[in-house]
Amino acid sequence: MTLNVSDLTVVRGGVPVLAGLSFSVAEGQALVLRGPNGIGKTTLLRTLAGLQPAHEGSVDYPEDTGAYASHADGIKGQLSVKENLAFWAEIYGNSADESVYEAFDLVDLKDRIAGTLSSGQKRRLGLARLGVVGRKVLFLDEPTVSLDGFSVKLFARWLSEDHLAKGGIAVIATHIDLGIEAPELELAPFKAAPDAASSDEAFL
Amino acid sequence: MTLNVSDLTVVRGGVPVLAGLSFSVAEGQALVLRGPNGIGKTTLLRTLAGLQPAHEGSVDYPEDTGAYASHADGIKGQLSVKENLAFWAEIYGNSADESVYEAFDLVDLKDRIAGTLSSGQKRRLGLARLGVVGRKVLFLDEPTVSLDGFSVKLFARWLSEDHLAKGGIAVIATHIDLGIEAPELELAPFKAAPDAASSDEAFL
Amino acid sequence: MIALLKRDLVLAVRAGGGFGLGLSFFLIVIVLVPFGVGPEAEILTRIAPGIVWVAALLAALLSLDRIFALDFEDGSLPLLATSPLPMEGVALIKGIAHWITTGLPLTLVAPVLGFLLHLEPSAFGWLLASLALGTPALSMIGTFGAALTVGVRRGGLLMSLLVLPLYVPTLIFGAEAVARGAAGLGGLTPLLMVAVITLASFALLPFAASAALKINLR
Amino acid sequence: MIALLKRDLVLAVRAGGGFGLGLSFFLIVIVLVPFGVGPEAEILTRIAPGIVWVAALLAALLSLDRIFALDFEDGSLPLLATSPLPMEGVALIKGIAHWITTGLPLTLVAPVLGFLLHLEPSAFGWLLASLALGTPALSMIGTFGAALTVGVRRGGLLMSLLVLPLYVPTLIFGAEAVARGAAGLGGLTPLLMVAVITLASFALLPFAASAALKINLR
Amino acid sequence: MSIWEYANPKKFIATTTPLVPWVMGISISCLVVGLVWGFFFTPDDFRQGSTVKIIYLHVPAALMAINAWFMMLIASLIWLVRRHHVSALAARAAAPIGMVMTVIALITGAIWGQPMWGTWWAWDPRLTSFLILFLFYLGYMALWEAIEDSDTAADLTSVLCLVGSVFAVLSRYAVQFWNQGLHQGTSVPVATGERSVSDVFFVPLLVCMIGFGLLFLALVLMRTATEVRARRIKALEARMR
Ligand code: HEM
Ligand SMILES: Nc1ncnc2c1ncn2[C@@H]1O[C@H](COP(=O)(O)OP(=O)(O)OP(=O)(O)O)[C@@H](O)[C@H]1O
Ligand SMILES: Nc1ncnc2c1ncn2[C@@H]1O[C@H](COP(=O)(O)OP(=O)(O)OP(=O)(O)O)[C@@H](O)[C@H]1O
Ligand SMILES: [Mg+2]
Ligand SMILES: [Mg+2]
Repeated sequence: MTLNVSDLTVVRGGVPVLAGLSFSVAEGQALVLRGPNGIGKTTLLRTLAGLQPAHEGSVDYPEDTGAYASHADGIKGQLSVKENLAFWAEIYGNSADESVYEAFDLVDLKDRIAGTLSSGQKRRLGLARLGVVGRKVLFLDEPTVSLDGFSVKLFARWLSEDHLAKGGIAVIATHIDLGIEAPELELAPFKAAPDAASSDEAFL
Repeated sequence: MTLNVSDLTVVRGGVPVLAGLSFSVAEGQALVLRGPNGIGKTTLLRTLAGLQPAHEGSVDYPEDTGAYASHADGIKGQLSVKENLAFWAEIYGNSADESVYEAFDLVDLKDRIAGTLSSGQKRRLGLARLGVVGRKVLFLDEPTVSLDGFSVKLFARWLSEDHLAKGGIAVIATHIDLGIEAPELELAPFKAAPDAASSDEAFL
Repeated sequence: MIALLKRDLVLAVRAGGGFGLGLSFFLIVIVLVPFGVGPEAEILTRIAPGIVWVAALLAALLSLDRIFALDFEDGSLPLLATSPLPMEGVALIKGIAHWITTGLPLTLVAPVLGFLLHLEPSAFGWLLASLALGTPALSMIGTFGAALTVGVRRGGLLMSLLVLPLYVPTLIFGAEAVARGAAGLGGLTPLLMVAVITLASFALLPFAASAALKINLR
Repeated sequence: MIALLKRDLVLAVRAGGGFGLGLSFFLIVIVLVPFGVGPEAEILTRIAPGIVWVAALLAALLSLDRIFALDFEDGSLPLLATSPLPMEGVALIKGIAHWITTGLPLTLVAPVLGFLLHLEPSAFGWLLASLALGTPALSMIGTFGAALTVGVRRGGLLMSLLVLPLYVPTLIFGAEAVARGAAGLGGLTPLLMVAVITLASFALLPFAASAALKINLR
Repeated sequence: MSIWEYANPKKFIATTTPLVPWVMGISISCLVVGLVWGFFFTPDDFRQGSTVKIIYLHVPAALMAINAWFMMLIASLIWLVRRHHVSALAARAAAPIGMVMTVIALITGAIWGQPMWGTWWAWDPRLTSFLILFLFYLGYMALWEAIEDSDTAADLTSVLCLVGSVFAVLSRYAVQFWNQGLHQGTSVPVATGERSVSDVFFVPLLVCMIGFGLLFLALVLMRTATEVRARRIKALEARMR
C-alpha cells in the first residue's frame, strides 16, 4: 500500500495555489509538509482526503483507508471524553479500547464533559480520535497546535510506534518540529504561478 | 505603570486551578507564562483581563489600559482584512495606520475577505488587532498558534520594538519559544491543591 | 448509523432538554394566536386546523438550522464526510433525529393544544393522524434545506426562505385533512396525499441533501 | 458605538441580504396562513391584524439568536467586553441593529401584506403605526433574551421559550390597536401602551442584558 | 446573630430538617380536614350544584401558584444582593412546585368550567394570565436546566425572574384590557359573588388555603435541602478530581 500523488494541482476559491506536485509515501512512512502560512497545506490535505476534487493530476491510495484531521477537532462539548471517542469508534465500526486513553494521557479526563477541557486537552482528544478510527492513511493538519512539549512527544510516540510501525502512512502539515524521523516536503517551490490554469480558465 | 498580582487564586468551573500567585511586571517588560496543558493559563489570563472575578487576591493595573487576545480571534469572515482592523481601531477610538499592515505582513491581504484567509493569515490578522487598540497592558493567550517561523519573528519584533520598547507590558501564555527576552513564570508549582477553597466551599 | 442517531438524540437531550423545547415553542405559538386574533371561540374553532399546522411547521423550521450547523462549526461534518458512513445515510439519520426531537413530541401534544383553540371534537383524530404522517416530511424537507445552506453564515433565514415554499403542499393537505375531518367530510384523500409526500421525501431527499452537503464542504 | 452599529449592519447585508431575509420570512408566514386557514375573505379580514402581528413577532424571533451568538462563537464578545465600550451600550446597539434589519423593513412592507389578508382599509394606518412603535420593543426584549442564552448551545429554542411570554403584552396591545382601528373604535389607548412598552424596554433592558452578558462571559 | 446565619447551607439543613415533618404533618391535617369538610359536610350550592366543591382545590392552588412566583422573586433578589447560595437554590426548588400548582389550578378550573360555562377552556383574562404564568415557570426551569455552572445559572435565572415579574404584571393588565375590549360572552370566574356566600363554604376553604400554604412551605424546604445536597455532591466530586 502506498500513497501516490502525481502532477497534482490544487485549487482554493477558484485560484490554483499549488501546482505540479508529485510524491509518494510508502507503507510505514510519514511525510511532513512544510511551507509558510498560506502556501496551501490545508488545501492540499483536503484534496488528498477527498473533500475537494483535484484540479489536475491524480491522488491514489486504496479506497476507505484514509482519515482526515483538520484544524477543528469535531468534538462535542456536551458529550464526555469517553462518549466522544466511542462515537467515532462506532462510526468506523471499531471500539475505543483502554490503550488509546493511555496513549494520549486522557485516563483522568475520561468522564469529563469535553466542553470543559482546556485547549490542549481538547486537542489531545481530537488526536485520540485518530487512534480509534483504525485507518491506515492519515492526513493531519497541524496536529500539535496548542500542545505542550510533553504532549507533542506523546503524539510523536503514538504516531511512530502505534501507527507507522504497524504499516500506516501519514501526511502531516506542521510548523513545529515533531521529533519523528520523516522526509520533509517544502511546498514553496510548487507555488502555482498566478497565471496557472484555474477553474475559471474558460473565461480567460 | 506596573501590573501587580498578589496572592491570586483563580477558579474555573467552580474549582480552583491556580492558587497563591504573586508577581509584578514593570513597564517595558513581558512575562511568559509556562506550564503544561490544563494547568490554568487561559483561566489566569481571563482573570487578569477582568473577564472573570478573582476568587482570592488582587490584580492591579491602571483602569482601561488592558487588552485581551484569546484562542479565538474575533475576526468576522464576511469583512475584509481592512474592515476588520478598522472596526477594532474605531472601538478603541484609534485609527488603523499603514504601519500595522506592514508589521504583520498583511499589506497584500488588505482587501481580502477575512473568511478566505488561511489559518496562519487569520492569526496574523488577530494579532494585528493588538496593534490598533493602543493599549499598554496586553494579555495574550498562545498568540503564535498556527504561525510559521517567519511570522513568529514578525510578531516578536512587533512586540519588543513597537510595544515593550514604548513602555508596554505583556503577559503571554505560550508553549513555543517566542525569541524575545523575558522572564518566564512556570505555573506548575502554583497548581491549586484539590482541597483548596472553592466557590462551593460553603457546601463542604 | 445507529451511533449517529444515538449521539444526536443524546445531544438534543443534553443541550437543555431538546425535546421539551421544540414542544414549548409549538405551544407558545399556538397560545400567541388568540392574543393576536382575539378570544372568540367561533373564530378560533374555524381557524384552529390551519393554525396548528402552521405552528407545527414553524416549530420544525426554527430548529432546522441546527441540524448541520453545529456539526459544521466544530468540524464534525468534514470528518463525517470522510468516514465510512455514506453521506445519504447521514442526511437520513439527521432527518430522523430531527423528527424524533421535534415532530414526534409535537404530534403527541397537539390534541391538547387543539383543545385550547376550541378545535371541533370530531377533528382530534384527524389532527393526530395528519401530524403523525406529515411532520416526518417537514423534518426531511428541512434537512434538505439545512444541507443546502450549511456553509452560509446567517443561513438560518435563507434556509427558511428556501424551505417554506417546499412546505406548502404538506401544509395544505395536512390542514385540509383536519378541516374536512372537523366538518365531518372525511379527510382521507388529503391524508393520503400527506403520506405520499412523506414517503417520497424520505425516498428521494436524502440523496439531494447528500449532494448539497458534499458541494458545501468542498 | 457607531462603529459597532455600522459593522453589524454591514454584516447583515453581506451575509446574504440580511434585510431581504427577515422580510421574506414575514411575507412567507403571512402567505402560509391562508393555505392553512382557507381562502374565505371574511375570516381573513377578521384575523388579519392578529396574524400580521404574530408574523412580525415570529420574524423578529427567528433572527434573535444571531444577535450575540455569532460574536460569541468567533470570540468577538469577550473582546468587546474588555474594550472601552460599556456593555450596556453594546446591548443597546445590538437591539437597534436588529430592529433596523428586521423590524423596520417589516413595518414598511406590512401594509402590502395586510392587503393580501384583506385587512380593513381603515386599519392600514393603525397597522403601520402599531408596528412602527411596537417592533423596537420586540427587538430590545429579544436582545435581552439573546443575552440570557448566549453561552448555551442550542440556545435558539430556549430563547424563544423565554422571550415569547415577554412578547405577550406588546402583541396584545399592538394587535388590539389594529383591530380597534379596523372596527373604527379608535385604537389610541393600546397604541399608547405599545409606545410605553417600547420606551420602558429601551430604558431598562440594556442594563439587564448587559448584566446577563457579563455573567455569561464569566 | 442575624437571620442570614441560616443562609449557610449546613446550618440551613440542620435547622430545617427537624421542622419539615411538623410542617408537613400540620399541612396534611389541614388538607384532610378542609377537604373532607368541604366535600362532604357542606350543602350543595343551589345554583352550581355539587360542582362548587372544586373550589377547595382550585382557589388554594391558584393562590399558591402566584405566591410561589412571588417567593422566587424575593429569593432571587436576596441571591443577587447578598449572594447566599441557599436562597438561589430555594428559588430553584420553588419553581416546579409553583408550576404544579399552576397546572392544578388550570386543570381544576377546566373541570369546573365544563359544567359552569359549557366549555373546558375560554380565553378569559384570569385563565389566560395563568397560562402565561405557566409559560414563565417553564422558561425559568428550562434556563436552570440549560446552564452547567450553578452560580451562572443562579445569576441568570434571577435576572430572568426580575424582568419576568415586571412583564407578568404587564401581561395581566394587557390581558384584562384585551378581553374586556372584545366583550367576552361567558361570565367572569366567580371572583365577585362567591365570597359573599355564607361561612359554610368559606371556613373550610380557609382551612384548605392554610393547608396548601404549609404544604408549599414543607415542599420548598425539602426540595431546597435536596438541591443543597446535590450541590454538595457536585462540590465533592469536583474536589476528588
Ligand atoms: C382553567 C381555568 C381556570 C383558571 C386558570 C382559573 C384561575 C383562577 C385564579 C388565578 C384565581 C385567583 C385566585 C385568587 O386570586 O384568589 C381563581 C379564583 C377563583 N376561580 Fe378560577 N380559574 C379557572 C376556572 C374557573 C371556573 C370554571 C370557575 C367557576 C365557575 C372558577 C371559579 C373561581 C372562584 C370562585 C375563585 C375564587 C375567587 C375569589 O374568591 O377571589 N374558576 N381562579
Ligand atoms: N467546568 C470545569 N470543571 C472542572 N474543571 C474544569 C472546568 N473547566 C475547565 N476545567 C479545567 O481547568 C483547567 C484549566 O484550564 P485552562 O484552559 O485554563 O488551561 P490552560 O493552561 O489554558 O491549558 P492549555 O495549554 O491546554 O490551553 C483545566 O485542567 C481544565 O480541564
Ligand atoms: N476564496 C479564496 N480566494 C482567494 N484565495 C484564497 C481563497 N481561499 C483561500 N485562499 C488562499 O489560498 C491559500 C491557501 O490556503 P491554505 O489554508 O491551504 O494555506 P495553509 O498552507 O494551510 O496555511 P496555514 O499554514 O496558515 O494554515 C492562502 O494563501 C489563502 O489566502
Ligand atoms: Mg492551514
Ligand atoms: Mg489555554
